[in-house]
Amino acid sequence: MGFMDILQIVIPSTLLWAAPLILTALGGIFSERSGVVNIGLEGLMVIGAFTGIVFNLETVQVFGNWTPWVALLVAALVGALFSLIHAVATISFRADHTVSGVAINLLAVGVALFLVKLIYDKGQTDIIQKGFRKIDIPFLSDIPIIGPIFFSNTYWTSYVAIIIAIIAWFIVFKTPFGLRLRSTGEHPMAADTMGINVTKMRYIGVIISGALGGLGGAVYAQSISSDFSHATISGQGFMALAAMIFGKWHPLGAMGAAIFFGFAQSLSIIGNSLPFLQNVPSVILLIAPYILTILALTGFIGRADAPKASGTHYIKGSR
Amino acid sequence: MEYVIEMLNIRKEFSGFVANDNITLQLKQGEIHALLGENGAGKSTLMNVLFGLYQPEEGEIKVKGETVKITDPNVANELGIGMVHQHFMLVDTFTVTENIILGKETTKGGFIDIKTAEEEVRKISERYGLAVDPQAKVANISVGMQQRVEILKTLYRGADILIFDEPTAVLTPQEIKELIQIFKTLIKEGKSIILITHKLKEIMEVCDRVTVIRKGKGIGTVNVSETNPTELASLMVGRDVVFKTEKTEANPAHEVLQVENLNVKDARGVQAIKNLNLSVRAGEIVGIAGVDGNGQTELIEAITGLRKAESGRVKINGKNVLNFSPRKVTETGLGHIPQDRHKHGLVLNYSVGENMVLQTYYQKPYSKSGVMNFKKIYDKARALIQEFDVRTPSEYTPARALSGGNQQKAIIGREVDRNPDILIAAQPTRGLDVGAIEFIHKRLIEQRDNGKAVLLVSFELDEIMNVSDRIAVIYEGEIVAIVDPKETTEQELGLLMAGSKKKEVGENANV
Amino acid sequence: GGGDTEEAEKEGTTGEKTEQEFSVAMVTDVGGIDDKSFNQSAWKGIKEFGEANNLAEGDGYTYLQSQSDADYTTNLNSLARKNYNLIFGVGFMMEESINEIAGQQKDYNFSIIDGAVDQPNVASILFKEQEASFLAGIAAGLTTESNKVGFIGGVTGAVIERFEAGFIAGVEAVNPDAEVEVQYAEAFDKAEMGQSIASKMYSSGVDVIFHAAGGTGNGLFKEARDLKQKNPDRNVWAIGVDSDQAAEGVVEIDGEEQNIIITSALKRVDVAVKDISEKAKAGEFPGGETSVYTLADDGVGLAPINDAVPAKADIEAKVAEFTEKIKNGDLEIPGTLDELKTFSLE
Amino acid sequence: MQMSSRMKNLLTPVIAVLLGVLVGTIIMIVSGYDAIAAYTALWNGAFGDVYFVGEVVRQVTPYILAGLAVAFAFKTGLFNIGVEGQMLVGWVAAVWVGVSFDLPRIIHLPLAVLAAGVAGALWAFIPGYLKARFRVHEVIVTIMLNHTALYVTNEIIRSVLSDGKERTDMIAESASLRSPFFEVLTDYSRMHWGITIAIICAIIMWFILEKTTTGFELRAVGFNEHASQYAGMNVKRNIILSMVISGVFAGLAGAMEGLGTFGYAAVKGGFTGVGFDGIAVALLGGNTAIGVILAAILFGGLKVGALNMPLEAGVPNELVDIIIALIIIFVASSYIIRWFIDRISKKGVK
Ligand SMILES: Nc1ncnc2c1ncn2[C@@H]1O[C@H](COP(=O)(O)OP(=O)(O)OP(=O)(O)O)[C@@H](O)[C@H]1O
Ligand SMILES: Nc1ncnc2c1ncn2[C@@H]1O[C@H](COP(=O)(O)OP(=O)(O)OP(=O)(O)O)[C@@H](O)[C@H]1O
Ligand SMILES: [Mg+2]
Ligand SMILES: [Mg+2]
Repeated sequence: MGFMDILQIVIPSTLLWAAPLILTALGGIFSERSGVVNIGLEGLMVIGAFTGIVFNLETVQVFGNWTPWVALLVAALVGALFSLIHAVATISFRADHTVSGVAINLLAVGVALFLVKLIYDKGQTDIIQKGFRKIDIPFLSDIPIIGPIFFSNTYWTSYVAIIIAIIAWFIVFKTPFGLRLRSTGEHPMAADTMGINVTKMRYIGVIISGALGGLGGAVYAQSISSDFSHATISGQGFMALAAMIFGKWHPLGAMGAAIFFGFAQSLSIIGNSLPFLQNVPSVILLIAPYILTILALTGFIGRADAPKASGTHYIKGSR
Repeated sequence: MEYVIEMLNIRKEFSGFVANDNITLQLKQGEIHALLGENGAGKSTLMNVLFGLYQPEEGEIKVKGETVKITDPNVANELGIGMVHQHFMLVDTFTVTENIILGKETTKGGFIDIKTAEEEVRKISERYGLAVDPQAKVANISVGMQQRVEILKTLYRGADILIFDEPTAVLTPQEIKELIQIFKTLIKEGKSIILITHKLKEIMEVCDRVTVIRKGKGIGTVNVSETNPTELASLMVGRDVVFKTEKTEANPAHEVLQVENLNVKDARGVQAIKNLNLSVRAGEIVGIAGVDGNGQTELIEAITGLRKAESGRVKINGKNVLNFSPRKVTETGLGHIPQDRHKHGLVLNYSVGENMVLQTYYQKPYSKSGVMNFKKIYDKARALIQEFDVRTPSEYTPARALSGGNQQKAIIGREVDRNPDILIAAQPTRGLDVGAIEFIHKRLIEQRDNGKAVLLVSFELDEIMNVSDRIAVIYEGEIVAIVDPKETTEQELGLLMAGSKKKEVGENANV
Repeated sequence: GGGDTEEAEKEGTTGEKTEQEFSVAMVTDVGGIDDKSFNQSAWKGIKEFGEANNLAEGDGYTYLQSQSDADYTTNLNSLARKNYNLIFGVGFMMEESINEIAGQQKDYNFSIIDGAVDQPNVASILFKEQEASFLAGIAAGLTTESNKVGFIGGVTGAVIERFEAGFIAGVEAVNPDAEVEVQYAEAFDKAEMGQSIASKMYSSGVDVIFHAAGGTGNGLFKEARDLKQKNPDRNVWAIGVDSDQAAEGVVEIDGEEQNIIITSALKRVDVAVKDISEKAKAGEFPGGETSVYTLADDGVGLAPINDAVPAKADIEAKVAEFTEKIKNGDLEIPGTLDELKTFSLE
Repeated sequence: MQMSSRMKNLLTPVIAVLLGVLVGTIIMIVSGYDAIAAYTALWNGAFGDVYFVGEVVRQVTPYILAGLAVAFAFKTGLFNIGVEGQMLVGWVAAVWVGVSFDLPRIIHLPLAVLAAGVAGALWAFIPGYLKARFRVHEVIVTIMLNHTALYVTNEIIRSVLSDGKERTDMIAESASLRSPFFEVLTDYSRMHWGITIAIICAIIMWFILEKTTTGFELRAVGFNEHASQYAGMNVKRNIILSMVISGVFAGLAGAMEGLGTFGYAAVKGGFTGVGFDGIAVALLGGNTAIGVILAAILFGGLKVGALNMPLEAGVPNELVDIIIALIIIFVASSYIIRWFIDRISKKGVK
């Protein structure tokens, strides 16, 4: 394989892998920036994947080619609703954020599979007929060199994810909303004395994370797995969590980390057909993504600090 | 005669505990009104009530004659009430400007218009003479500037009634002078001020009237012109207090602590201590006078093993302990009352008792072959709580729930009780009331009289003057002078600390 | 154990049953009875048997799904305790559990699929997957135009190796200059792996891919469908496994339906399950034996060829020809990569 | 007068469990299942006869150890999501020793168990060291090492412990935790001696944390690194130590599976989930030794009992996962429950 071919294989599949991680990691950022630790991302992805697939299967006659897109929106909505549980527990009922997050993960799998059995009376759904498809981005794919590498045989969702990441960056760092959101995550009491409703901001943060997590799950299910079963979401949520930390709670950072994961993943898959990796044992290729991540963190990323007040409860008048 | 603020018969409880009991405070237009009381007397609580952070159980609040319900800080802001909190309310990952505009942002097309905001901030800061760098991250600016940011926050919201909760506790003499200037400007601009402070001198200097509270009860309001520090102190504590802790002549013996050609870099890699030489002898208290950020922190951290030094020697009883682990250093006979009691001094989630053995838990009798003996530990704790009169519900109470004053007493008890040959006390009385200060000074001198060496670091000149037998002035990481407190004046010290008369202090305060 | 009978009765739920009537059950692995793979076809077999002998589901025949490896033993045991006379364990992962339980529950019959357990009351079921995949290989060899064929394996192991060896042999048999690119996903449930591997293979020129990777294979079909969708003239084909997966290959290209699946290598677990059940019912339970199901007894086979395949005719011809040879034993298909090395058509 | 806080501490989790069950019931009724039958089946499947009791104990054993692993790290301010991975390496290490020697039981069994503990410890040492030395966030590192462990152990099983097969041989009798005694006692359940190891570990954890100077240091470091350093504790050492001890527990959880439940190690398509359930167990148990044991029993009972629900009541066993999750949420939200208790007990007086 020539270098160009390699790139033409690696880059699109990199973006394919990265998209769900990007979206979910962004979700994590909104939640933690507001001060609510959210390790329930995995669960939110499960709910998103489940909703996306079921909605897609049920309404494909109605929406035709638009089905996957509509399904995304619905998944985001359901994800947001589901995350309300986490919000109420952690913000209003002062539940430990980690505990609640773990519970969310268990609950999501339970509910989703339970409903699958209830609706279809079997352990996993059928395969959707209209998922996200490989496309060549109009015009862009005609650009020499970068066209074929970045804009051919790829998926709309990858670019949607990247665009959302950029939007998220603006929202978090350039708008009043973002400033207030971050203040509740760094120093809620200060925010309070400035007349900012900490509870409200945190609810919003968690709900956004729910929406994005759901989105991530639905993107994954409709562009990769094509059906929903117990194994559809297995660890991606935690990878997204890692991407968030790796990216130092910064939308673009998280995007970079997610793309890095995607790259390492697809490299590990095409590895054995690359001249220079041919005789590397497959297990090495399989673990490469994870080892690389650790090395990267240790080597040049160094320590990352979570928002100061994340994981804490804000109770008026206590210090 | 009109009042801008009237707090009438305010009562505030915390789960049964009465923090404010029927307190009345009236603030006149254009006055600086002091609120005086011991640690835990209820000052912050009362002010938090006025600022809308707490809701009073009973009582009435009037603003400019109107009865109001201040349900949250927003309402307070709208009523023109601003508060500079005892523990700064700043997001230190934000810039100065971001902190100021937070919650009241200037926007352009939905996005924050940071340029305009910075302009705005610059304007106000010039108008009131509050020098700040609008673009600096709060984490990287001096405490003094942080406080100016807090003030700007209130002004930016157009407050004309300003509450200051212990603003000077954390400031250096120079910064205090500046702050007092700022007060005067604010009054000229038609603002009214409530000032909480433990420093009677300041009250006498700037305030018009003072309201005293004791153990949550209002004692009364007096005109400053008609009173004096001694009266105020006894009003506040309920007994007479001696300020100038009288002490006998020191009779210094052999050198216990010797610092030779010490070089230390600070966190940012800047040379903070340069070839510093210093020695403390048994039976004397050496006070280190200096403006915050001239290397005091690094010096202490290097001596105590908390920070690696580049080169030099630190000898305790002749034994070089430079770059030893903190444990080794303490074991050679050093006690350390750290500057930041919450960060270094205590494990706030540990009980008072456990904190009492933080340095000795691994020794007999508190533990034997790796197994703790909590009975012995809490016996010890009870004894120390007694001896150092730490006001705490019990030895099992988490340190977190104690007032700073009592937290400080606990730490001092712990360190003094180990009876170290050299005791290093950094800012030992910061934020404490006169009663507590008196007590702590007594203990330091006692330590000296028992033939131990004491190294005192403080930004409070009169503390230095009162307690020290020798004063070493530190400036930009070097000892620039050693003076005898009896032969110097605050003025002279101030100049030495400022390096030279020309040098403007604001800029080399650590930024 | 007799004690369990009363217990079953006092529960008074669906678990209860009377001694004389013959009942059969199975334990799935984590896949469940609709894994589009052999759990599914095992259940198909049991259902058909149950209906044929008009047993009631949940009483005469039933299944238990495992949530983790640790559940196999528990599930097998609870079924025995509910007095199911014959209990199937689906998948080699259950060998040990069956071995253990069979030793304890001697008056019940067990059967292990894809594994061998040496116990008097256990019937072991194996398949000659290589024969099915050999035929699949023929289809692939005759369909490929680029002479590049792909094989995606699930997790490395004996069973999948049989698929691999047979497939390669089949391709070589009909198209010596075709080369087979082999890659394992090391997972049976990672569609995304399957998709990325397929994507790589297709874009490196491969035009026919056969998978023996359970759920991971869905990724292959997804990729093939996408590519077809994107460029209907392109030559992308896939081959299914275990049961006839043709349904997964449907693509709708401006109105009309096309299918990218050539055929599927059938592993008729259902046939085996039904067969064993009937034997057991008739009192001829092959306990202690290992029955190997082959092309000869329809234990394995090839699904109908997709009409859209240009070479349909030759494929069917060749398949018929070799089926003959294999059935009457003239041709032994290699079941391991070592045997493959020494394999020749004569 | 108000209820004593002690009483409340006992009451709260009970109420939480009841609430979980209540909501579970509602869900079943809404979705048209027979709740009574379901819970009967659940009960029978967990405690209906000695066999199932034995199976519950079998399931509880690794849960306790995984829970302890998470709880221990938590107590010292670290979040060890890596229990799953540490458990896998422990499992394989134990089986490795179990298959490759034959020694007298008195040596072989302890050796195999030890190997698991050491393996888990080493695997946990990595995140500990990286955290202490480079301040790398332990959560990422442990997540990454989980996946790594999965693939590495699979490879070892395939190419070292067997020739290309997907599982190892059975371990030697002399390395097995199983015992005829329990088989007779519990009618051939897979209950094994591991439960005693788990209990002992719980006691050890309690002792280390609450009674030893090491524990005093570990907790101090967890609360306030600066103060700990000031007090002369070696912060880095304590961070690493905490992870390592946590890893030992996790490794032992693996040994329970390798030497007890299964007696072999098999290639895995995905995680066992025990490590992640361990997080829930620990948090449900308030990160205390006794709490972990109780939570593990609750978990184990529900999990094993659940297997019986489809068979006996035709109710999907996922329902149990839902109930477990709900219970955890309610326990975590105990603040609100206490608040209600207060309201009620106050009313009671008026
Ligand atoms: N959040 C709280 N919860 C419970 N009790 C409190 C709380 N805040 C204050 N208190 C109680 O109210 C009393 C007064 O507290 P306050 O902060 O007003 O003291 P203060 O006068 O500001 O002391 P200092 O001079 O040390 O700042 C304290 O002794 C404390 O016991
Ligand atoms: N979480 C809490 N619960 C109960 N009482 C508290 C709590 N936090 C503070 N307090 C009380 O509030 C009073 C004032 O607390 P504060 O921290 O202002 O004391 P301080 O002496 O001002 O300390 P600092 O050195 O921080 O100024 C103290 O008496 C303390 O007992
Ligand atoms: Mg105060
Ligand atoms: Mg104070």
